[in-house]
Amino acid sequence: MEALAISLVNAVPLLAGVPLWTVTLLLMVAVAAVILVFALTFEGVGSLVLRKVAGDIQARIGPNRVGPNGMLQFLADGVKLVLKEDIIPANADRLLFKLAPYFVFVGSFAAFVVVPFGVGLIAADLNIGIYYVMAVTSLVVIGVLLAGWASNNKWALLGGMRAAAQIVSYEIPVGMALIPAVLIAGSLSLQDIVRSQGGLLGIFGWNLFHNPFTFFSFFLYFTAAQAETNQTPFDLPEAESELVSGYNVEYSGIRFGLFFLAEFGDMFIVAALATACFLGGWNVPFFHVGTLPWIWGNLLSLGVFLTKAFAMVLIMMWVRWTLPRLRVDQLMRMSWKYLVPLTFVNLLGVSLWLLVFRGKGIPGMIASLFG
Amino acid sequence: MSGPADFIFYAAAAMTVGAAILVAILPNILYAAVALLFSFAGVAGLYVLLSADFLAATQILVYVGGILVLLLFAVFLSNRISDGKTTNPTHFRLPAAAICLVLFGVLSYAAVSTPYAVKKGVYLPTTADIGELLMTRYLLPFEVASVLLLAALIGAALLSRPDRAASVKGEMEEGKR
Amino acid sequence: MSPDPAHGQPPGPGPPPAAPLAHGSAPSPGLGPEAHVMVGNADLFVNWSRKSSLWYLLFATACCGIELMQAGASRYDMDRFGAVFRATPRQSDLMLVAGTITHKMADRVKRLYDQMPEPKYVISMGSCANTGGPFYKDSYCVVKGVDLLIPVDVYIPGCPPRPEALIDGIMSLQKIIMRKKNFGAKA
Amino acid sequence: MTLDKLLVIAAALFCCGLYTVMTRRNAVAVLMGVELILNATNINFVAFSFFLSRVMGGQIFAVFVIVLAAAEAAVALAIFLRMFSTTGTVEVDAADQLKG
Amino acid sequence: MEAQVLFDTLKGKFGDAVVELQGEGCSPAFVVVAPASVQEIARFLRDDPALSFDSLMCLSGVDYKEKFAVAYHLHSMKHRHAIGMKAFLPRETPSLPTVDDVWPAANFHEREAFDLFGIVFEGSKDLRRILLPEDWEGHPLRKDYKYPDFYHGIKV
Amino acid sequence: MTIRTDALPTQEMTINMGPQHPSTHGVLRVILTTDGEVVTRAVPDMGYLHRGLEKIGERVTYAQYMPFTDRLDYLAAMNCNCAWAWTVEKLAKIEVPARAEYLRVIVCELNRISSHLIAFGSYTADMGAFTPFLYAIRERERVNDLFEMLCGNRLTYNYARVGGVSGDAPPGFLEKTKEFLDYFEPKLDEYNNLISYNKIFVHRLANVAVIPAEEAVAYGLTGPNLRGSGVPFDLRKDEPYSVYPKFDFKVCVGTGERGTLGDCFDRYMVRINEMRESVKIVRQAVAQIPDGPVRAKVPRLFKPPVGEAYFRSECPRGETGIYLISDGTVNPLRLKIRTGSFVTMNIFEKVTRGLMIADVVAVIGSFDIILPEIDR
Repeated sequence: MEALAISLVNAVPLLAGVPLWTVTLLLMVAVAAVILVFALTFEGVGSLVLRKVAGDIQARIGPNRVGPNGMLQFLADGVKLVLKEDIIPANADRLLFKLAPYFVFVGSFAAFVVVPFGVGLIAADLNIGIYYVMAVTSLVVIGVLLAGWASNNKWALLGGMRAAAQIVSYEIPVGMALIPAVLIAGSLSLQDIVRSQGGLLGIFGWNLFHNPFTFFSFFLYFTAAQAETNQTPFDLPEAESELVSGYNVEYSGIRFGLFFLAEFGDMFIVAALATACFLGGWNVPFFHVGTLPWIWGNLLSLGVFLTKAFAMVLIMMWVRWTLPRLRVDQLMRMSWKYLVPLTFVNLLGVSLWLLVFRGKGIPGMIASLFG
Repeated sequence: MSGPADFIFYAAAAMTVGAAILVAILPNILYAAVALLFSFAGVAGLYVLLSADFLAATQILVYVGGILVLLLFAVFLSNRISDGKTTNPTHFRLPAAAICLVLFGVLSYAAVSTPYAVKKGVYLPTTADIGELLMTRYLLPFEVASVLLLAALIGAALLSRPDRAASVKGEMEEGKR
Repeated sequence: MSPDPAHGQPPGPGPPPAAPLAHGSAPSPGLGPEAHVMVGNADLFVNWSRKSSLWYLLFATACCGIELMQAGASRYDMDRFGAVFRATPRQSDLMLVAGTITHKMADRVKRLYDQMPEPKYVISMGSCANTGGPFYKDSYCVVKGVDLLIPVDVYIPGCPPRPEALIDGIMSLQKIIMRKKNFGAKA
Repeated sequence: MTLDKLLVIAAALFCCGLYTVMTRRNAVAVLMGVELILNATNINFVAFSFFLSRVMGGQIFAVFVIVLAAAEAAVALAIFLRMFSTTGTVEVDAADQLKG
Repeated sequence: MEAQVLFDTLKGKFGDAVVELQGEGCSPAFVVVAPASVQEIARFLRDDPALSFDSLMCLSGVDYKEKFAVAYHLHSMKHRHAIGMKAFLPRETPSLPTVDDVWPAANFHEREAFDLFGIVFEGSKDLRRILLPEDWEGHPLRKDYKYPDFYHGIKV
Repeated sequence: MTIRTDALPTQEMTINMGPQHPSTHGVLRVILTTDGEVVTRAVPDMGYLHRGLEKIGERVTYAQYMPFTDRLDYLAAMNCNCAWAWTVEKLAKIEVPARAEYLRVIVCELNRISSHLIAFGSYTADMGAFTPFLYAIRERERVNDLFEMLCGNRLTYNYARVGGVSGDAPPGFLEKTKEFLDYFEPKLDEYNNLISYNKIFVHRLANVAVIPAEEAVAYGLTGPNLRGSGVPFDLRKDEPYSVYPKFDFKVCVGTGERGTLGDCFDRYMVRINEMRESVKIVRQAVAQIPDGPVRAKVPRLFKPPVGEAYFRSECPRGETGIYLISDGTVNPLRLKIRTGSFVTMNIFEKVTRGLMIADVVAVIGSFDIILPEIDR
């Protein structure tokens, strides 16, 4: 960020007198705003797409009356939610009730900072990228737990407890399933991980096809991540038919909106991490984006990244509208008895593979066979 | 160093200490837990400023995502949560405050008056170094720590397991009824 | 344009951010016509967003509930109008009273209505909710019209009304919402 | 940002933790105080390591402290639950069965 | 099994507790029994291998204007035959022993008869109003029931 | 200080499920006492839809009561219509023309299909899969179309009459029915592929709330809930009424194929299989239907002889028994309706003990209760 600020100060004469740190700070705010706008737009459009896809899957149409072909549905929903009365139940813990949605929202939104949207499009290429995502998303647990408790509603409490237990349990397989990508790249930075999947192997350079273990860990990650973000079939914390609406049952208006947005934000983060760590990120197959001019390279890589990420989101929606929901004990059993041991075994397999074949994947070996 | 770093430093320091004071005095234990969250976050901010990025993320991940959740669970499970109120009684407030203030004075005086051979801190990514050190120089402590974690895991599981003798007794009583 | 007095909905207090405006008296004389245009447009926008996103409470008591379900499902698909169901009253804008309300249920209906955040609307669907329907004369435990309990915006006749009638009712409600004034003078 | 400022912050954090440990009767709150104390020491470790040495020792030690804290919290939670199930409370004064 | 045969069996076993056979115009026919011995007859009907009426299809309170009655419709899954059993009760103190430990199915039916007729089933494990609110006055299915004017301030 | 020795560290929590809850299938209220997620006691509280149908029956004439039977079980109004008609006919010994009986059987079975579709759909929705619900509604709409063609109504048909039905099938109805059957029968396999044998779904249902056969009989369960416990008892077969003896169909029973006999999955599968049998019956009925009048001569204000009749018929939610007492006037003296759902709720408290909250939802769904039948 500071490097960018220096280059900006050098490039724009108007900024010459301004202290460097001010520029940096302003730049940070600007980037945060861009990310926020992107996140909100994505989440709005995401909810619309979700409803359209749901319509398609469910043999109906979905929103088509609000705006051209229902395009403005998310705007109407958003404005309405903002203008709704903000009820705080009489017996609720007012402070925590108000605070909780922000934890959830921040936890999901802060992860957008390290998502590598393009070859140069990343808000902050932290060298602890993945680790950072794991860390900030853990804020969600606190928010959900507090929301459930502060509502003073037993359904909400049950939902909050379920959510906390679920997220904490599934954090482990998610982390473990992502480590293979880290091992291959030798870095926690998401940009490095994406770069490690580039090259001329095309889609076979992806970590997904690196070796059988990484192939397997992609699915482990995707399953566990869906559970960590409370997507169906793991949406027990807000299971509509059991807990009415779960931890957010007492929330109305914009506070509910924050939960709603966070849910779609989480969905995108999961898809983005899957894309970056296993599906080659913004790498364009058989083509080196870095050779293009900055603007075109970024646009192209952004397009590739978003396409992949949205495809993953669509798959999540597909799963969501297809599968029934697990029961809470089955959910816990699945994490501790199946996913956690499997991810550990898988991690061991990847490490051994990398040790034995000196970091080379199957496609790489085949390619080197043919020179 | 001036500018944003200083500003962020003071902000993080204020958040850390302010939240810690709230932890100490807030009457509602859940509020104290939330204050503790902010204190942890502030400490994480300080770590970032001290070029300990890995540690900062670990702080958030373990303290916020792990320990705080455990604390909240402990609060929920050890209070009549359905009543909605959580109390946090205190005692010996005045002597404790006196002791703490005196101690704080002594510690601060010692910290400020000691001439340290301060070198200029360098900002470097630390993850790789920490990893390497853990696998080489600190391998024994690392392994000991893993044994400790395993022991804690088993111990916690054993402790929180329902008491078999008691439950058998309870069933017998149930049967009698 | 004034809020329709024919409907039982009390002139709802404005949305929270606009509350000071809503409680103010008539617009100050200094405001020119442009100001009214502004207010009018804001009203239009707010009303548009409200009418386009009528999330209804999943609250079906009797026969009409099945028609309500079918209206929300494949063939009629109320989601086209942005109307989706929510399971909790806190997140819904519209209460579709679909079916008979008995005296045992009455205070629950009231409580559900009270739990909904403003602005909220009520559609009384079917004869039972309108008047007690076929149970009007001979039953000892049916409330003779849900409007004895809560204010109703739109009544839909029928026993049960067809989904088309329900959708028509929702569109009537949308028209009513578009006539509401949130900013400026109150009628 | 200087070393002595950080040390003062750590001292303040430590004192807050100490105060919590001393005054609270609820065991969970006492545990919170312990966590504050551990954090204070961690700040010291990292600060000294940043300002006084080029070696990662301080940070490594902080990592171990965090590990310790995690283990301790898990065991503590289990003990509290046990205590709650036997005595019906988690106030530390109640745990006096072993008093001579 | 023919109703008459069954009636004779019961008559032979219980004597005066079995009053008459109400076959005319009734389908299925009813064995009218004395209310006090309903439970033992019910147990016999269920346990006797030749009868084994293991299923209580329906239990209804009836208001015949001058007296109440409780009608039991029984069915045997084993022999696939059915019979009715009826006990007449005085209007003033309508009460008779419960059969819910003979057929668990009776519980809800008895609660309903209690709710709507005010018939008391002695020994029932859980005799509360089932359909109407706890604070409802009167038993609506009695012929002399007057509709209340208001309930909780709402016109009835 | 006393030390508690019982192993009950947690407190029990009382939760109100309903009357407005997405998965209580109406305004049922269940008072749950839970220990965490485990239900220690679930007491149903009914009557939120008690409309006094039995009292109304004493105040209207026999013909006037027909529309109220629609509201008795609005998901299977045809079955209730016909049950009422059959009861009155049994009481007054009225002969019904054959064509009317065939039409009744056709509409009853079609309505059984549409009712089981809702049962299937809402059950899957309760289990978290919303899509099959909409598929079920899609098919149900076609049945509704057929009924609309027949009597002009989508939900409350008022089609049967004492002594027949309100009108003959319009031209093209039988062909449309056949068309629907051809369309519908493959859909059942689609449902089975889509959800029935889904691993998660099976895991949620199998071995949950097992009701052994003796218990099911003792508690008076009927219909699919009884057959789910493996008791092959179907009134259409075992106590035949109307023209059912002329048709060849199978009584579907639970087999315990994925768990224990009598669990939620068995009750669910019985319904799925019954739809197939209903298709079979309708096919035969459409093929065999004779020509002729559809209504016997019955005076509008007719007075049945003094007497009592108990008629039971196989409705989608179990047997609907109508106990009708006539005192010779135009109004019945007493009318008691024994419904499948009401009786089923009796066993609810027993089977839900020790289950989890999510299982309570599964149990309610597997019983396929409907509130107007419980509360009447």
